[in-house]
This record gives sequence, C-alpha cells and structure tokens, in this order.
Amino acid sequence: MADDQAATPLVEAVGVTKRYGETVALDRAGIRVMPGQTHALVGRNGAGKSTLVSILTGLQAPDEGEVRFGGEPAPRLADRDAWRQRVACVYQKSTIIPELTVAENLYLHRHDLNRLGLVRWGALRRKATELLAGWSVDVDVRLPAGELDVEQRQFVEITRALSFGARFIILDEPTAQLDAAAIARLFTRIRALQEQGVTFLFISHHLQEIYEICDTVTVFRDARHILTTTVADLPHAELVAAMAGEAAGLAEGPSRTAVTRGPGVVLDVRGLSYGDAYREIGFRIQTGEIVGLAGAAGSGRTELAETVAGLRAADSGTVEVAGRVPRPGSVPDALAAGVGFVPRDRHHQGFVPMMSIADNATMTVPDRLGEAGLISGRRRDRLARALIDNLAIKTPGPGLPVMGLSGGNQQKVVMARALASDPRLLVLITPTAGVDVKSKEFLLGKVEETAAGGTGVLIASDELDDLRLCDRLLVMFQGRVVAELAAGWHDHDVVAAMEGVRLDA
Amino acid sequence: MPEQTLTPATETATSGRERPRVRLARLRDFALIPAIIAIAVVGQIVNPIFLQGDNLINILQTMSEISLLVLAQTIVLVAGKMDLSLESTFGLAPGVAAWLTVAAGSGAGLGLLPGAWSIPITLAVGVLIGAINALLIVRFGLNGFIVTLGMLIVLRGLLTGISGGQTFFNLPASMLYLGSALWLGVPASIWLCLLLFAGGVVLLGFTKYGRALYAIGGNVDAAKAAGIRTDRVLWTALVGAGVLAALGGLMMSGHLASVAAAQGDGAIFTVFAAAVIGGVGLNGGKGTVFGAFTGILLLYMIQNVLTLAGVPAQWIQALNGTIIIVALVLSRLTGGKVQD
Amino acid sequence: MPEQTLTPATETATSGRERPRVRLARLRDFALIPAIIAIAVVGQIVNPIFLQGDNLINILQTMSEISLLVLAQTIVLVAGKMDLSLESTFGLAPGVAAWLTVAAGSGAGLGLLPGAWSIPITLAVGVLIGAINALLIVRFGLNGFIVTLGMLIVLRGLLTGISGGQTFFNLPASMLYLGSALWLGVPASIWLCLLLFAGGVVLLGFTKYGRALYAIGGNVDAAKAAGIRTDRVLWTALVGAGVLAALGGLMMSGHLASVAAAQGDGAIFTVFAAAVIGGVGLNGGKGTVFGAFTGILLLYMIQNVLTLAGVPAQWIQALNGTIIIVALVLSRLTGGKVQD
Amino acid sequence: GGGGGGGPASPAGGKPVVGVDYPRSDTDFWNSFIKYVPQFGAENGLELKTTNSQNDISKLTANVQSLISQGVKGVVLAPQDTAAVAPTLQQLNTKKIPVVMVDTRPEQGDAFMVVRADNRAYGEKACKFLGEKLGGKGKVVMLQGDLASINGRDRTEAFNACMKAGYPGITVFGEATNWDGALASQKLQTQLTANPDIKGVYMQSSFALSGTLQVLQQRGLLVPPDDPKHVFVISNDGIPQELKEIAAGNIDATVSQPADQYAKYALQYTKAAIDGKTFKPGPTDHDSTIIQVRPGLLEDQLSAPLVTADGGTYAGVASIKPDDSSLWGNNLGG
Ligand SMILES: Nc1ncnc2c1ncn2[C@@H]1O[C@H](COP(=O)(O)OP(=O)(O)OP(=O)(O)O)[C@@H](O)[C@H]1O
Ligand SMILES: Nc1ncnc2c1ncn2[C@@H]1O[C@H](COP(=O)(O)OP(=O)(O)OP(=O)(O)O)[C@@H](O)[C@H]1O
Ligand SMILES: [Mg+2]
Ligand SMILES: [Mg+2]
Repeated sequence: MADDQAATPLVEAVGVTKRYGETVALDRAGIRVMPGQTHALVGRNGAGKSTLVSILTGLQAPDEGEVRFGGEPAPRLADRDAWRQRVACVYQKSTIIPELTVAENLYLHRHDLNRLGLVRWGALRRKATELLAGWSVDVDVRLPAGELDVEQRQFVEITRALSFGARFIILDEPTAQLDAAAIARLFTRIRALQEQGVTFLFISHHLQEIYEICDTVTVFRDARHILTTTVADLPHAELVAAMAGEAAGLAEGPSRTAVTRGPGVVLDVRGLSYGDAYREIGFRIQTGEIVGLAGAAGSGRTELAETVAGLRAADSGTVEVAGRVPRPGSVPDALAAGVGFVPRDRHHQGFVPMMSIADNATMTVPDRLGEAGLISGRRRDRLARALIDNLAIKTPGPGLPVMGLSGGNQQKVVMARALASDPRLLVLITPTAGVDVKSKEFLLGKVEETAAGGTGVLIASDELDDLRLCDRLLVMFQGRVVAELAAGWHDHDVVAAMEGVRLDA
Repeated sequence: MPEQTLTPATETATSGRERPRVRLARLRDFALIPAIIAIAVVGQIVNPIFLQGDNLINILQTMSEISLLVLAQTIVLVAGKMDLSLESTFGLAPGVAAWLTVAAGSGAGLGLLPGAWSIPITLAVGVLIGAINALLIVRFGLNGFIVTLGMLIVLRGLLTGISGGQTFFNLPASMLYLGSALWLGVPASIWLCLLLFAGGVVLLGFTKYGRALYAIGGNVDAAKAAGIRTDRVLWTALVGAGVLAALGGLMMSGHLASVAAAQGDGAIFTVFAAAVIGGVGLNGGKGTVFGAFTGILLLYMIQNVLTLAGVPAQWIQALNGTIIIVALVLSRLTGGKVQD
Repeated sequence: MPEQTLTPATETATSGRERPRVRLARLRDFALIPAIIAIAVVGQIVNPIFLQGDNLINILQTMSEISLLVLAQTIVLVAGKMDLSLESTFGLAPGVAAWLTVAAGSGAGLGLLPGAWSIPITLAVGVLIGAINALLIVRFGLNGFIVTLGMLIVLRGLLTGISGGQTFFNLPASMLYLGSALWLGVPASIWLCLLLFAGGVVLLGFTKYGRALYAIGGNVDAAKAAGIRTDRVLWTALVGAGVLAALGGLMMSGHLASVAAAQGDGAIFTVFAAAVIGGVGLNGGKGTVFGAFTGILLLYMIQNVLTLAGVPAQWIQALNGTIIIVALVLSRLTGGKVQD
Repeated sequence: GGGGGGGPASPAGGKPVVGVDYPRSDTDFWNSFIKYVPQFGAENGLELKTTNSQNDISKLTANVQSLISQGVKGVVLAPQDTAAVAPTLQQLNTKKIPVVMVDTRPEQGDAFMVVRADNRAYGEKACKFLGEKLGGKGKVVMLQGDLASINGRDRTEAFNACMKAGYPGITVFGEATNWDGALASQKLQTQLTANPDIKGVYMQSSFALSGTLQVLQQRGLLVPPDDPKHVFVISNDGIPQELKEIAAGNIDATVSQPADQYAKYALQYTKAAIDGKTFKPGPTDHDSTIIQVRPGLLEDQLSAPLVTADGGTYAGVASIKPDDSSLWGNNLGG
C-alpha cells in the first residue's frame, strides 16, 4: 500500500547530477516522494543527501536532471516564494541568524505587517512566544538567537519549518543535536502532522529513528541511488549493508568485553561546583577505564566535561589529571597534563575550516613537528597521514582544507586532533554527532582501542550508542550525579535517570 | 511527565542570566546617550553659548551632509558589505553636475546643459556609481572592501580629472538650494538630514526590506533559504547608498556654493568612526540607524566643544581622538559585551 | 575489514576533485604574478628605462618603508584583527625619537637625550603603542577596528602636538643610517625589507607561532580548545606590528632625513589595498606574506610606470585606481573563487 | 643682471631635458602653475619631463629618482615639505644637476635658485589691510591651512606678529583647517556663533572662499563695506574667482601669488643654470630682489601684489585693482 505506482509523486527528482568542481556529489540520482509518505533518506557521510536537499528546496540548480512537484516542473531558482510554498526545510547547516532575535528568526521574511507595511513587532513576539510554548521551549523570544544553545537553536529551526503550514517538509538530521526527551517531543509533533497528511523527507544517522517514524526508505551511496523500499521490508542489517556497500552488518550489542583496567588514577575530580550548571561533583577514572557521563541537555554534563578539559574554570573543587593539577581554565595546561579533548560543537570549537587536515589534526602537538618553534612540513604530513590512516579519514591527502570534508570526516579530524597528543585522559563530548553508523562504530572502536592502551576516557553524551561501551556510567540531572550504573545497564534505566526519575522509587 | 520535570530546571538555569541581557541589547542603541549628555554638560561649562539654539543648529547643519554618508554606510554595513567609495561619490556626483552645467569660461565648467539639470545629474551619478559597485560586488562576486577602495581612487581621480584640480564656482541656483535654503527658519539640510534618518529608522527597523538587510548581513545563506532575494536587496542597498552620498554631496556643494576637487576626501574615516561608535558592526547584521545617528552627533559635538574651548590647534586632534576612545570604552561598559 | 572495502570507493570519488582544489589554493599565492609581469612589459614598452637596475632599485626603495606596514598589517589581519593605527605609529615613533634627541633651537626638538638613543626610543614607542592596542583589544575586548581608528587619530594628533606641526630635521646620525646607507651598493632599506619579508614568510608559513596566528584568525574558539594561548599570541602580534611600523617609520625618516608632522598620513589605504590585492583576507586566517609582498610591489610598479609614462597629473589617480580594479578582476579570474 | 633667459646655444641635436615635479594638482593655484609650465618651457627652448608628487614628499623623492634615470639636465621642484627634501637635493648636487625650487625654501641643502614670494609678506599684508580697515580694534578670524605646512605657518606667524605689534586692540582667533573648505566653513560658523561681533576674516588660501561667503550670507553679514554689519574678508592666492568677488564687493582683498611668474622664472633660471650662468644678490630686472639666504642658496623674492577694490594704500602697502592686467588671474583663459 505504500507505493501506488499510478499516483503522481508529490515531489520527484529524476537523474540528478551535481558536481562541485570535479567532485561528483550526486550522480544521476533520484527520489520519488509520494503524498502522505514519511520518506527516509539514508547514506554514509558524504553520500550526497544534503546536496539533494539543497536541490529539492531550490537553493541550487542540478547540473543535469530535473525536479518536479506534483508532476509540474519546479519553479525558477529566483522565484524563492514559489519554492517556499512547495517545501519547508530544516537544513543540516544552521540557518539561524545569530544577530536577530529568536522571534524574528522564527518569522524571517514572513513578518506581520500593519496597514502601512510596517512590521508589527508586538504581534510577532506574541506569536513567536506561543509557537515556542507549544514546543515547551522556554526561551525569551527577545534574545538574540546567537545566545541560544545548540539544542534551543535546533528547535527554533524545526519550529520554523513546521510552522509554515507546508504540505511537504524536509528534515536534514534534525535530531543530531537533540537529547532523547527533545526527540520524543519532535516525533510526537511529526506524528500529529502525519495524521494531517503532511509529507516528510527525513534524514538521520540514527537508524532506529527511521524504523520509528518512517514508512519508506531510500539509500544513497557514493552519490548514487541504491534502493528504495518500504521500511518494514528492510531489516536493520540489510539497511546498513546497503549504505556501506558490503554484506557485513553491524556488530550488535555491547562489544566491550575485556576490560583492561589498570591500577593508576588518571582523573580525580573532587568537590567541583560551577555556577548553576553543576554542584559538588566528585569521581575518579582509572587507567584504561571508559566512563560515561550521561544526562539530558542542561544537566550540566557538558559544562563538567569542559571544566575537566580546561575550557572552564570551576568555582570550587579540584581536577587532578594523572597526579597533576592543571591551572583551572587553561586548556594548554590541561593538554600538558595529558588531556585530549573533543569539544561539543565541531563547527564552533572543533576545527579551523580554512586550514588543512594536517594542520588541524596536529594543532595540539606543535612541539612534535620540529625544533625551535619551526614546523617541518614533512614531519607534520607524516604525523597527519598516520592519523588519517589510523582513523580512516576519507581524503585525497593531508593538505585538503577541513571545510572540504563531509561532516563525519570532519568529526574524525577533531578526533584525530584529540588523539594526536597521545593523551592520558580523553574527554569526549557527543563525539559522534552527525556521524554515520559505520563511522560511528569505527570512531567508538578507536576510543576502545585507545583505552586499551591505558588511556582513561570520559564520554559526555546522551546518545546511548556512545555510552554502550562504557565500563561505568554516571548519570547527571540538574547539576548533580544522580546515579552510577555499571556496565550491562538497561536503556530504560538510563533514560529514566536522565529525566530525573529516581531509580529506587 | 518527564518534560514537566525538566522545564523548571532550564528555567532557573537561564532566567537568572538571560533576562537582563535582553534589556541590555535594547539599551545598546542608547549606549552613546550618556556620552552625549556628558559632552553637552562639558560644552556648556566651557562656553555658555554651547546650548544656545544658534550653536545647536550650527552643529546639526555642519554634520548634516556627512551624516548622509553615515546613513548610507550604515545601510551597507548592516547588509554585510562596505562602501569606501561613498566619500568620492560625495565629491564626484555634484562635481559632474557642476562640470556639465557651470558656464564655460570660469574654471573647468563646460556649460553643456542648463542649470536645472544639475540635481537629476547628481543623483544619476550616484545611481551609476552604486550600480557599478553592485555589479562588481554582487554580480561578479568581488571583495567589497577592495572594489570600493579601487572605486574610491578612480572616482576621486575622475573628479580631479574633469575639474583639472580646480574648484567649480558659480553653481546653478538649483544646486545651491538644498544647502542654503531655510525652512521655518532652520536650514533645509537639517530638515532633510533628520527626515532621512527618521526614514532610515523606519526602513531598517520596521519594514520587510530592512529586516532582509539584517538577515543578509547576519547569514546570507540563511537569508536565501528564507526566501529573500539577496542579490536584489544588495543591489538596491548599494545603489541607495550611492544616491544618499550624491545627495549629501549636493547639500555640501550648496552649503559651500562650490565643488572643490577635494570634496569628501578623507571623510570616510569620520563615517566609519561614527557608524562603529554608534554600534554598527563591521561584519554585518548589527547596529541601528538611530545608533549611527548618535555616533555622528557625538563626533560633531566633540569638534564643536573643542573649537569653542579654544584648544590650541596642534592639540585638537589628539584630544579629539582621546575623547573618541573614552567614549568607546564607556559604551563598552554600558554595552557590557565583548565587541567584534 | 569493512573499512578497507570502503576506502577505495571514496578514494576514486574524491581524489579526482580535490587535488585541483589543493593546487589552486597554492596557486592563489601567485595570483598577482601575471599582473606583475604584464605591468613590467607595459612599463618597458612605455619607457625603456623601466627595467634598468637603477629604476628597479628606485621602485624597491620607495616601497621598502611602507612595505613594513604591509607586513605588519598582514600579520595582524591573518590573526583576525586590524590595526589602522600603524600609519600613525609610522610617524609618531620616529617623531618622538626626533623630539627627544634633536637639539633644541632648530624646530621643535627638545635635545634631552643624545642621538644614540633615537633608535631604541623609536622601537620602544612602537612596542608601547602595540601594547596599548593589545590592552584595549585583547584584554578589554574592545572592537579592534574602532580602537585602532581612535588610536590613529590620537597618535597623529600627538605628533602634531609635539612637533607643533613642524618638521623635525637635523636628525642624529643613527636615525639617518638605515634609510640612507648602502650595503653592497644597494640601499640598506631594500635589504632590510627583503630580509623582513623573508622572515615573515618563514614565521607565518613554517613556525608554530605562525600556524597559531592562522588558527586564531580562522576560528578563535577552535584555537583555544586546541590549547593555543590565543591572548598571548594576539598580544605579540599587535606589539610586533607596532615595532615593524616604527621600524618602517625610522627608515622613512632616514630616507628623507627628517620627520614631517604628516609622516604616514593616509598610508593605511595603500597598506590595506596591497594586503587585500595580495590575497590577505579581512576576516582572518587567509593570505600569505608572499602574497602581500606581491600586492605592494604591484602597486608601486603601477605608480612608477604611470610616472614614467608622463600621464597628465590630474588623470594619474583615476588610471591608478582603474588598474587596481583590473588587477583585482584578473586575480579573481585566476583565483576562481568568490571572494569575501 | 637677473633673468637673462633665452640664450641661443642649445646643444646640437636636441633641446636640454629638464624635469619638473609638480607638488599637487588639487588646488587652483598649483593648477595654474601646471598650465604655465609648458608655455614657458617652450619659450626657453627646453624639453620637459614632468611628474607630480601629490603633496607627498616620498613620492617626490621617487619622482626625482626616475627623472634622474631619464637623464635630465636640470630639475624644478616645489616641495611642500621643506625639511625632507634635503637628501634629494644632496643627491642632485652630487650628480651636478642644478635645482631650482619654487615656492618653498629648503631648510638644508643647496639649490641653484629659489623662486618664491615671501609668505611672511602675505601674512603681513593681510594684517595691515585688516588692521587699517578695522581701525585697530575688534575681532578677526584667521582660517589657517594645515599646521604641517611651512607656507601656512609663515603666514600665521607673520599675521600674528604684525597684529601684536601694530594692532594690539585686535583679537585674533586662529583656526587650523587642513586646507579643507568644509572644515573652514564649520569653524568659521562656530566662531561667528560664539562671537557675533567678528569683523574680519583672513583666509590663508582661496580654498575657503565660497564657504566663507555662504556662512556670511546665511548670517546676513554679506553687505556692502559701508554697512556697519560688514565683515572684512581678505583672501590669499589671486585665483580668478577671488578677483571677481572683489570686483563684486563680496570680499575686500586678496594677496595674489604670482603663479605665472613662478613658472616663468623657475624655467628661466633652470635654463640659465644649464647654460652655466650664475647670479648674485641684488635687484633683478623684473621688479624683485635676489637675496642670499645662506651660502649656497640664493632666493629671488618675487613681489606679491595686494589686490583691493579701490587700489588704495594700506599702512604703506600699495595695492592694485582686481582688473589689473598684470594679475595672473586675469590672464588664464585661452
Ligand atoms: N559547496 C560544496 N563545495 C564543494 N564540495 C561540496 C559542497 N557541498 C558538498 N560537497 C561535497 O559533496 C559531497 C556530498 O556532500 P553532502 O553534504 O550532500 O553529503 P551528506 O550525504 O549530506 O553527508 P552528511 O551525512 O555528512 O551530512 C561531499 O563529498 C561533500 O564534500
Ligand atoms: N527587531 C526587533 N525585535 C523585537 N522588537 C523590536 C525589534 N525592532 C523594534 N522592536 C520594538 O518592539 C516594540 C513594539 O513594536 P510595535 O509598536 O510594532 O508593537 P506593538 O504595537 O506592541 O504590537 P502590535 O501593533 O503588533 O500589536 C517597539 O518598541 C519596537 O521598537
Ligand atoms: Mg548532510
Ligand atoms: Mg503596533
């Protein structure tokens, strides 16, 4: 019943090719989205999904092929209004304008005007407040959007796209920056719209989400269309195989078996407090131990991890790394003490987009690249090649600027930067955001490998996939550690703890 | 419900710090008001004529011509571009009009056209220059700073070229009008300046077009995604800025009853200083027309006080600069945020 | 292993496209070379003395002093800041040295210190100005454009103030040396300029420090998170720029055997034009010292050719600007990317 | 004797090549000078190479380099910075290329001849004219040029000194204006607001001419000299517009800088230098005096006439009427 061949698709891309220079981002690829469908588009990082989105929303013209809406040819690119009547979109790249208020971002270019053609700010603010209240997002709509955190910003984007009243909505990795509760809210809303007959194209690297809300799935691989089928007909392992282009499926369940925990303590946190974010935190990590720091957005996990990494100075308490107490708030000191760090938002703190992979990956270890402050290009490239090989970063060479990589590969560069210094303690914040399943598996494998070498690891995340390999899990809620779970925990226990439900209750 | 449990947590975490920030963001528009009041008080102490109507009109009239450049630059800056060539347009546009309309014989005038043509010609030159800038920047994707820097040199050179370096005198009456007429006893250029700034406040603050400028300056891709025809908006902004600069130049020419070959030279420094002190960001999407107005007003008030105070000529500049830096530090303290 | 299977597939998909991009990025450094060759050919046709050693040395010597400002500005721009006050440092630093060391009686000199102090004083003033800039920008978080614009006015005013607007002459011998000595038959200022640029190429291209500058300019938060001491690097960059500007001013004073109250005025336009034409980005993290060098070289070659061609004075500027715009368009065509 | 130009012997084949560096091309005065140079170059049988240093002394240095490369036999300079030209003069001396300087006198270094009007005399003439007209009391505004300009400074110092000595009852408000008409107008307006009883204006150059007139008109002060509200205005340059305004009764006087004579005698002296002639201090055949400023530096001080509507004599300074045919401002057209 999912595919009625006779019906006209709501939107259809046929034989679309898109090149960037000599890059082929899409190679005669296509998609047919039927009215009322919730259509998933999956593929590994760099498969061309976002490129297709930009073509389906009229931001770019395809080099070859065409886009049709309800059988009609697509409007001209310049006719932005016509496009916006046909499709609303949450892009992967933020389209929030940081200088403008939240209210205005929500109603950008759709301001309410009075009879004189002037913007009615009061009405705008009230509508914006109501709109966000419907999503339980509590922000002052008069704040500049740049002051929101990642999750709030993502909600503003989603709210905006869903508020158009469009019949066709594209969501390009809307959940990458959201915690479990927020995802649940989003899905409730999507289901309500599905019932009203709204059509979705949904992109995500969390495959369980595909099974949860989509009915049809299209797989892209290496810029080509691979298959389209109903979700129910495609078991998880086959889906992964189609994406990766090989028979082998994902290793399921916790893969971590031999815990090579050593006697030494690499991280000792005592009585740490930081403003409203967290209070009186204390824990230890031993050599080779992987500790998870779970918690919803706003639970203080990110701030705590950033404090350990030296990005923030705690108000009180101490952080001791491998027997040294680095100066609070000093990343260089933390680095010297042996901390490797993957920050929360790779675009914000992870890499310098115009610099090469080699420069980014070796940014933490300048002293290893040559004597007397000089840098030997050969030594740098050798080190970078090792890291590229080690992490399987897909690139023609170490000289490519990081902005030329796909999202998942950019994340690997950030990992490389953290690993380059051979850290005693690795601090990872949502290390696999936006990374495809295979790469995720791979990155986490690397983390385990590093831990096996005697490094302690702290993973701050709310993605259960990231946390599965932990030997121990600390769950934070409202700035306090509310639970400590040993390996072998059940998902629902963690989720409950993250949402503040007392486990012993 | 889990959501219910969560909400108060964020509430307490955010409300404490973010509410005042909202208030501050509004206040930033008025950041210079304390500095302006301070200068006014100092001025009155230094010389009691400072607050007399005559002197205030004098300040406003003196700033009225350059202030149109500030308005133009504010529009362009908000849209995330820069136009250095405005200072040359300020001289060249009335210069071309004078060249074509001033009777041959006296100076470099050609006397090809009757005097009534001078205002249309001035504005047309403004449009043309804005269009060339837009062509190079928007259409060909060249860097705006360097395009307009090149244009600045070219246009300044053109004015030197057509005038042979001489000053145009004996301008037609229509060119003199705006710079010299009085409306209700107050110079027309003051009315014009205030009107245009009021128009600018409405345009940038309360119209779709104005908000599109902010969106483009803030994030051009996002603006495009939101359905804004970014290229068209940028074209009109650059052309509009050219027209404003030409109009300012026309007022200046009327005020001085002549067009010097150097008219406008170096004005761009003052223009940037005024806009940026007034809170307009250099990277687009930030600042208001009202803020820019307080910026230029402050600068001219300082000038006026220093003149009235009879500061020795060789120390005027140093004092002027020091006061600007102090005003900046003060507005930083009121604004409360790291600037960029 | 699954990864092994995967790698070749993407390899082929990517290798084809990204190699040329890497090559282009490298080529952008040399984007001005065709323009420089073109100007050289035109120059030689216009006037056969153009390529004579004498004339080439003339070009290099004329640009040597300003080129240090370009080098300084390039360092600051790469780190994502701007320093407009360099042009004033260029005048004030040797100005203060002259003020303190030139014998009283002739002009505004005080004659407080023996002539041997002049070079240390010049450089110390450069350090001091750089440090004040850094204090306001890095420590207090003020906007760099506006801080240094204010400083530009203050410092220019200070030079007018201490000199009373007069030119300092009868400079001590040590101040004259760098601007007038010949080393191996070639002016010392040329050697110095070439040496410092070579040093700049090494510093920005091949040292830890230089890479930190690019990282800070490209994404300051990422640099901070990677353990770069961003504040310290910015301090040294701003102070270093001040010292380079002071040194350039010292060379200029030696060359002209005097310090005029207007030394450096307006030079910042040329400096920005050279840096930006040479491929240095205004938003940080982009451009090379070599590119900046080609930029300033091109500008001075154009000037020289126009002089040799005997272009009528009133048209020189217009032509100069036109050629700059054309060079820009050409480098856009070679660079092949939308500029920003 | 003085300006014995036009000697017959030019070297076989070509005319002698002379380099002329113009100081700037953005003022009426210097543009007139630029117009006269080719005319007098031809009269003296010289081939000219010209450059323009756009009021920038380092450009002048570079320009002289390229003139030397082009093999000039003599150089005419008009450096606006009189100290910084010293190294250039020294270099020309070692190359035995004679230099004639126009308008400014070098602080150091030798030149074959300096051709200039006495800027101190300008200031003095202006002071005496205003002093007499105001009857030795009242307030005057002096719109100075750029503080960094030697000519402006000479005019300022002479004007102030003369006022102090001759007319102590007159208060002088000096305003630096960077030779910028808009700034001059702004400062004048502020001063008139603060002191409505200002009765005289000395503009150190014609740059402020029309702005000043506009300010006076706006305040209703542009009235004939017999009206008690009249403000006496004296300018300095002698461009045609000034002469017209004097004739029209809008301004009262100007000091005419001899742009034509600057060009004429600069090239005559250059030709004479190439021909190997020498000069001695003393009166010349063109109503001026050569003085020796210091060993190695002679200066021909051309007379700069005061121009007034009535052609009267003011405190011993004779003046001529604006329609006098000897004024360069009346010989420009054609
Ligand atoms: N503007 C661009 N310029 C050059 N190359 C680009 C551009 N945009 C995308 N690409 C390249 O095109 C390919 C497809 O990119 P796209 O963003 O569509 O991937 P994706 O499937 O969305 O990946 P991800 O899951 O990481 O978001 C990638 O190799 C990417 O590097
Ligand atoms: N970008 C902006 N974002 C939010 N508020 C703004 C913005 N720009 C201006 N404002 C201010 O918002 C305030 C309210 O504007 P307005 O008078 O249009 O609202 P209102 O009359 O309360 O609402 P309405 O007429 O729509 O019921 C004004 O003071 C206006 O200056
Ligand atoms: Mg994508
Ligand atoms: Mg309203």
